[in-house]
Amino acid sequence: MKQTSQLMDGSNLSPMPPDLNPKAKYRRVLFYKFMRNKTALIGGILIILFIFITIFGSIIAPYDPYTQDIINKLQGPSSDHWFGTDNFGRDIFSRVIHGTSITLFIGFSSVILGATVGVLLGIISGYYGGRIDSIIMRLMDVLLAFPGILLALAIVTILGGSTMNVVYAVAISSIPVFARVVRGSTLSVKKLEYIDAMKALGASDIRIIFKHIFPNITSPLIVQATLYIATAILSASGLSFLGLGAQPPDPEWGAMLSDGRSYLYNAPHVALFPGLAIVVVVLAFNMLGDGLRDAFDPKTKE
Amino acid sequence: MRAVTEENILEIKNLQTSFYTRDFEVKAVDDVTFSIPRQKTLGIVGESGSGKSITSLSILRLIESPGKIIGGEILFKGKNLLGKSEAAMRKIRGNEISMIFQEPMTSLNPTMTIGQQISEAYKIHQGLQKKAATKHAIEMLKLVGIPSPEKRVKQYPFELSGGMRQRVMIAMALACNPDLLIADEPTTALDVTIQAQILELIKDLQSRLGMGVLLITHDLGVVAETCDYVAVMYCGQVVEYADKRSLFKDPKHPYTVGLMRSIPTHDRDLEGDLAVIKGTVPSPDEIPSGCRFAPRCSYATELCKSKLPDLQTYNDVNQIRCWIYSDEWDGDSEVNLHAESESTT
Amino acid sequence: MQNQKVLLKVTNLKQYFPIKGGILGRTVNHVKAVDDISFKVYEGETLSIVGESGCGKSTTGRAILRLDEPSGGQVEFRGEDLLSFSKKKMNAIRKEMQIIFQDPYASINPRQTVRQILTEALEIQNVVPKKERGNRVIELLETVGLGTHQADRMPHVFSGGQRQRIGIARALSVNPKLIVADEAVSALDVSIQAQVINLLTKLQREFKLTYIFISHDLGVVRHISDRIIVMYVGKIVEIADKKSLFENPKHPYTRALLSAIPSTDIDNRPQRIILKGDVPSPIDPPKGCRFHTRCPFATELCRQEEPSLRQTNLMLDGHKAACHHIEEIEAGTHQPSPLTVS
Amino acid sequence: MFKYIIRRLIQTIPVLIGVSLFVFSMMHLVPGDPAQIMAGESAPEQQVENIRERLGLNEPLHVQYLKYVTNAVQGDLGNSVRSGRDVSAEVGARFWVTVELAIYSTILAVFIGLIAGVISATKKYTISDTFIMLIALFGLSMPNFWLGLMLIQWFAIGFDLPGWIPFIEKTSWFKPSGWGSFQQVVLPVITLGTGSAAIIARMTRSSMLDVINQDYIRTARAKGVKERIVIYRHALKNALIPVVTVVGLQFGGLLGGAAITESVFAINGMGKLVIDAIAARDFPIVQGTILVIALLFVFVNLFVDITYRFLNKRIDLD
Repeated sequence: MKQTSQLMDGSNLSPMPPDLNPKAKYRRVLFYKFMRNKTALIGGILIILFIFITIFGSIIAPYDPYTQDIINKLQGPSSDHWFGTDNFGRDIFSRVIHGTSITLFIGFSSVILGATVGVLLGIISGYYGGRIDSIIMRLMDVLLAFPGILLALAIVTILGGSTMNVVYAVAISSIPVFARVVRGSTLSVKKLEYIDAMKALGASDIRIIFKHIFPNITSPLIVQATLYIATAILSASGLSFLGLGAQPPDPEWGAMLSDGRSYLYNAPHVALFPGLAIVVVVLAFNMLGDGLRDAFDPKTKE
Repeated sequence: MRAVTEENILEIKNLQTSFYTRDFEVKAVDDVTFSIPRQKTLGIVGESGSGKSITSLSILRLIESPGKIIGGEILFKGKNLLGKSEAAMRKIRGNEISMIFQEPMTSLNPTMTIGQQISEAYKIHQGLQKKAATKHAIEMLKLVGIPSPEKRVKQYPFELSGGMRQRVMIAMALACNPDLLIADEPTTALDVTIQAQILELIKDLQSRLGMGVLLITHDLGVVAETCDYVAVMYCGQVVEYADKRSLFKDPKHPYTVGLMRSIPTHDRDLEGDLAVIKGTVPSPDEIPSGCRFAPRCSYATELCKSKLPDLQTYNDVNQIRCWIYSDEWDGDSEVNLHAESESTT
Repeated sequence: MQNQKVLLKVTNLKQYFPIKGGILGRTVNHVKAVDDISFKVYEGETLSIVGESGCGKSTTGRAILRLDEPSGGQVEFRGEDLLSFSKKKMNAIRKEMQIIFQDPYASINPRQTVRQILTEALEIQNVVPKKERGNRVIELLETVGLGTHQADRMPHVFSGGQRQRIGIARALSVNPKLIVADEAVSALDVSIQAQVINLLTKLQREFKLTYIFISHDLGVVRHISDRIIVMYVGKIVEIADKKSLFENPKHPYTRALLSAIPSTDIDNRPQRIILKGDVPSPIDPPKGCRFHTRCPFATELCRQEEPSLRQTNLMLDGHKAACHHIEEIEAGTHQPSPLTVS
Repeated sequence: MFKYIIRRLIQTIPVLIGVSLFVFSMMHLVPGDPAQIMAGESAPEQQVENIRERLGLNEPLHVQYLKYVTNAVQGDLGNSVRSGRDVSAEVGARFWVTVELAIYSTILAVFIGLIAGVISATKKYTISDTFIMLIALFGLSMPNFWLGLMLIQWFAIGFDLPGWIPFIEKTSWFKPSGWGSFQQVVLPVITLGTGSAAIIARMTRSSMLDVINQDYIRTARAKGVKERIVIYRHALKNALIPVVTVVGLQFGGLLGGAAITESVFAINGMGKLVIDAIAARDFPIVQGTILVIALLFVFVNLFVDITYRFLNKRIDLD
């Protein structure tokens, strides 16, 4: 409601102790809203946990992920093998643990790559407008014309299947997504009067873009990046599942799942656990992204 | 307080509406009392955050969570609206009490035609069928001065200008011939020449249809043009209530006086600097404990700062919330509010 | 006034914004936001531009500063045509002319402290050596009435009025000659508005500033201006010194505008002229006089021929209006059509 | 409106050119000699040369591209390197399978997503809202290949684990593979539609909440309109406008996502065709299929844009 939002607006309403300095206060308000959003908190904790597992994976994992033990193949979950063993008798729990680093690596690096290019294109497109904008956006339209996983599929076809190539493929498919988000935010920030004030002061385009536009579009960017890590992990594991990504015997979750297809009837755990791992990681990033969106959104000020 | 209830179409007594955040309560409207005589216009003036819009939404009980009406009485034709069921309230809304809003651009549903939106009121409150309702809608459009109404009923809001949309809002509000029209900043979003048209229209329709009007505005000029009575609000309270002549000729509250002085007018030359009210409106979480205007008032004494004055009646009708006019006043015995106050930047 | 130095001379300024459309997305039409206007600004004066929304007053201010590139005309600042300047040369001269905006929330970067905002302004134009910038910031804050303890605060802790002061300090930082105030007090509550207006007039006295004051509020304009331009749908309809404009308006639009403003004087109610209809669109403005669609005095001549700004012998020097019928209306020989006056 | 449709059609041309360029260059961007790759590492020189000849790889690139486009426009997408069959015929035979899969999944997603979203929005911050949104979050986070496998496990195969979950020890309610009968259609449609249903539900909810805060909703309430009518007559119609765009995008996304679902359920659609062809390095098939799916997507988007424009009258018409 208009009246209420007018009333509730204004930082002086923030429920913070008044003696903090403003910058710290701003951060605390953000943190406060963030904490309040428990799903985001759970997401964040899970991600930290996964990063922890990535670092200490070899210590945590009870077995070597590559060591085969044909005698004990396709064993169900037991106290020896928490997640059971696969068709080569490898310990699935250890393989899932080791797979974490591959998954996180693909997720983070593809998004960082894609976002960097996308942000650059989006800012240039939004700030300069006109012909440059049309050209960049038509180019993005071409990339967006390949729906879903198809673009990544096409790129992997060209590059060949490997973990690194999956990163490139997912990164390229994310470029138009970031370019569009950033272009939109740039357009709305560009309209604000303080940008005109900087122009009136004689500031250069570079200064305006990097000092006055970029810092003010980071919130939607961070949200988009977090959510896109989830998407990237799904796409990448999908490609591996199809045999176009990480190659055996790497313990990549999608590839492990693919192995499990043949044993659904007599050893369902082979497909179950890597899949669950993907669900939990993706869920964590989605939760964190949702939470960040709420925290940054001025509309959900409580 | 006016004694005879029958004379007033609306009486508000000690209304309190608060908004809640997780940690504290914002008293947006705090102990507001005023009345509107039948067929008269009351103007509520105040700056943003004074609670004037919340007051108007409270009357129709359109306050939504996290807001809540927590006390007082709203007597409409002598009956307390706060005691009515939601279903009974719905029968009153748009039928006996109608409301128009500030933004004619956003206050109309973009996916419904003008005709559908006006005739809805007839369907709800008079049980009319589509055809009859549309016929009435066309008549209403004619009444509010919209050219070729037969064509307009089939149009969507985006096809109309701002002034036209506000006319449509008025047509919608007056469809069921209400006893009270609440107009919340009806002309703030419009240009002056269009504002003049709309104010003229409201005045004209009021005299023809005989309804009471509650006009909410921040513009003293609009009040002077259209209202019979004026309530001045500050920080969720009425600080002064008076008939128009008294208020403009002899304002009593230091805030009212300051407000009038600080506005440059187009029909008079002013020498030197504008008079100013020092400081700013306190934020809702830092409301002073005494008189709410005390921190900005140049006459404030210890009494003002420590104790909230009551709204007291003088001349039978007019009311004032200020210690200067009470027996307890501890400041100068002769306060001359109308002397040129010292201006500060 | 006439013997004063001309600081800025605007000649035949046009600002057309293209409307894309049609099958190939070409420019099919233009919003003629400002259509061939000329005026002068004298050093040290306050020239106000008033009019209703869409009349082109803000566009004029932005075009003068080249915040949007004008479509045509000249803007001479101290005799040099700004529109012929290269981007670099233009940026250098920007320290001479600054702008204050309407929206106190959108006009400052929410992620910079007050000190950063002001330091950056000083840095861009390099008006004071790096060492002295800190002192200059403090000085600026004091000038606009903000406490120096507030220098390291983020904008969101300030109220609207205080933010407007920050905007003013930023404009002042580069020691400009000319300041365009684009609805600079319109978004403020009345009690705060008076404070900011007083600040603006004080600064003008102190720093010998020239203001182009763009506003729709004729009360404020009467208080602050020396001369006033009234615009209607991209054209200047009347230009006069303050006294002439308010006491002796000549153009029927100016008269209607003045009479439409609600007055707080409850005893002397002037006769109100209620204009019928809406302001026409600047995309396809009416032919002839642009006001003829709403003007109670309009004749066939008005519908055909565009009036130019002119002075009659009843008008003081410098007072001009663009109307074919100034004399007849004044003499009472040309009566308004009855429907439009109440 | 007509003008707008024409303009959008014309705007599509550069995208189509871009898409065809990309698809055309796929074969040439692969490191190494495409003919050699297609023939296989150890293929005799003569066979490689044959392929090169057949595909016209000896000609200059622009000539090849022009030929490719000219042929494509006439419905000739070349021949499979492996089977020698006409690509258009191969794709055409599988076209409807994929489109059917995507359509059924979209219908399922829209149906569930809209209902869940509206319930969530009208009961915001209640337990049912939280529950629905939690399910949606899961739906969004589930890889559909895993969901597919799990569905097969539970509803088509069962477990070889006596006493573990006895009642589904051996299930054959639905079929784990193929396309056509009801028993074959259900599981792939759920697999493919779940993610979209989640997205549509979330979108509908936030759009509804946005609309409910609009001024015109307050106007309706001030008029005395019943809350139920406020929601369904005044709010829903406005809230659905942005959802339309999402539905369109989802349908396209499902066309692409079908690749994985088809491969899980061994459905002979375009998706499986392209994946098998990638494995076989059969470039003409890969190119042809990707081109067809991309074109289909571009036109679906065009259609959605026009619908959106039609629904959202607030966008000024030229």
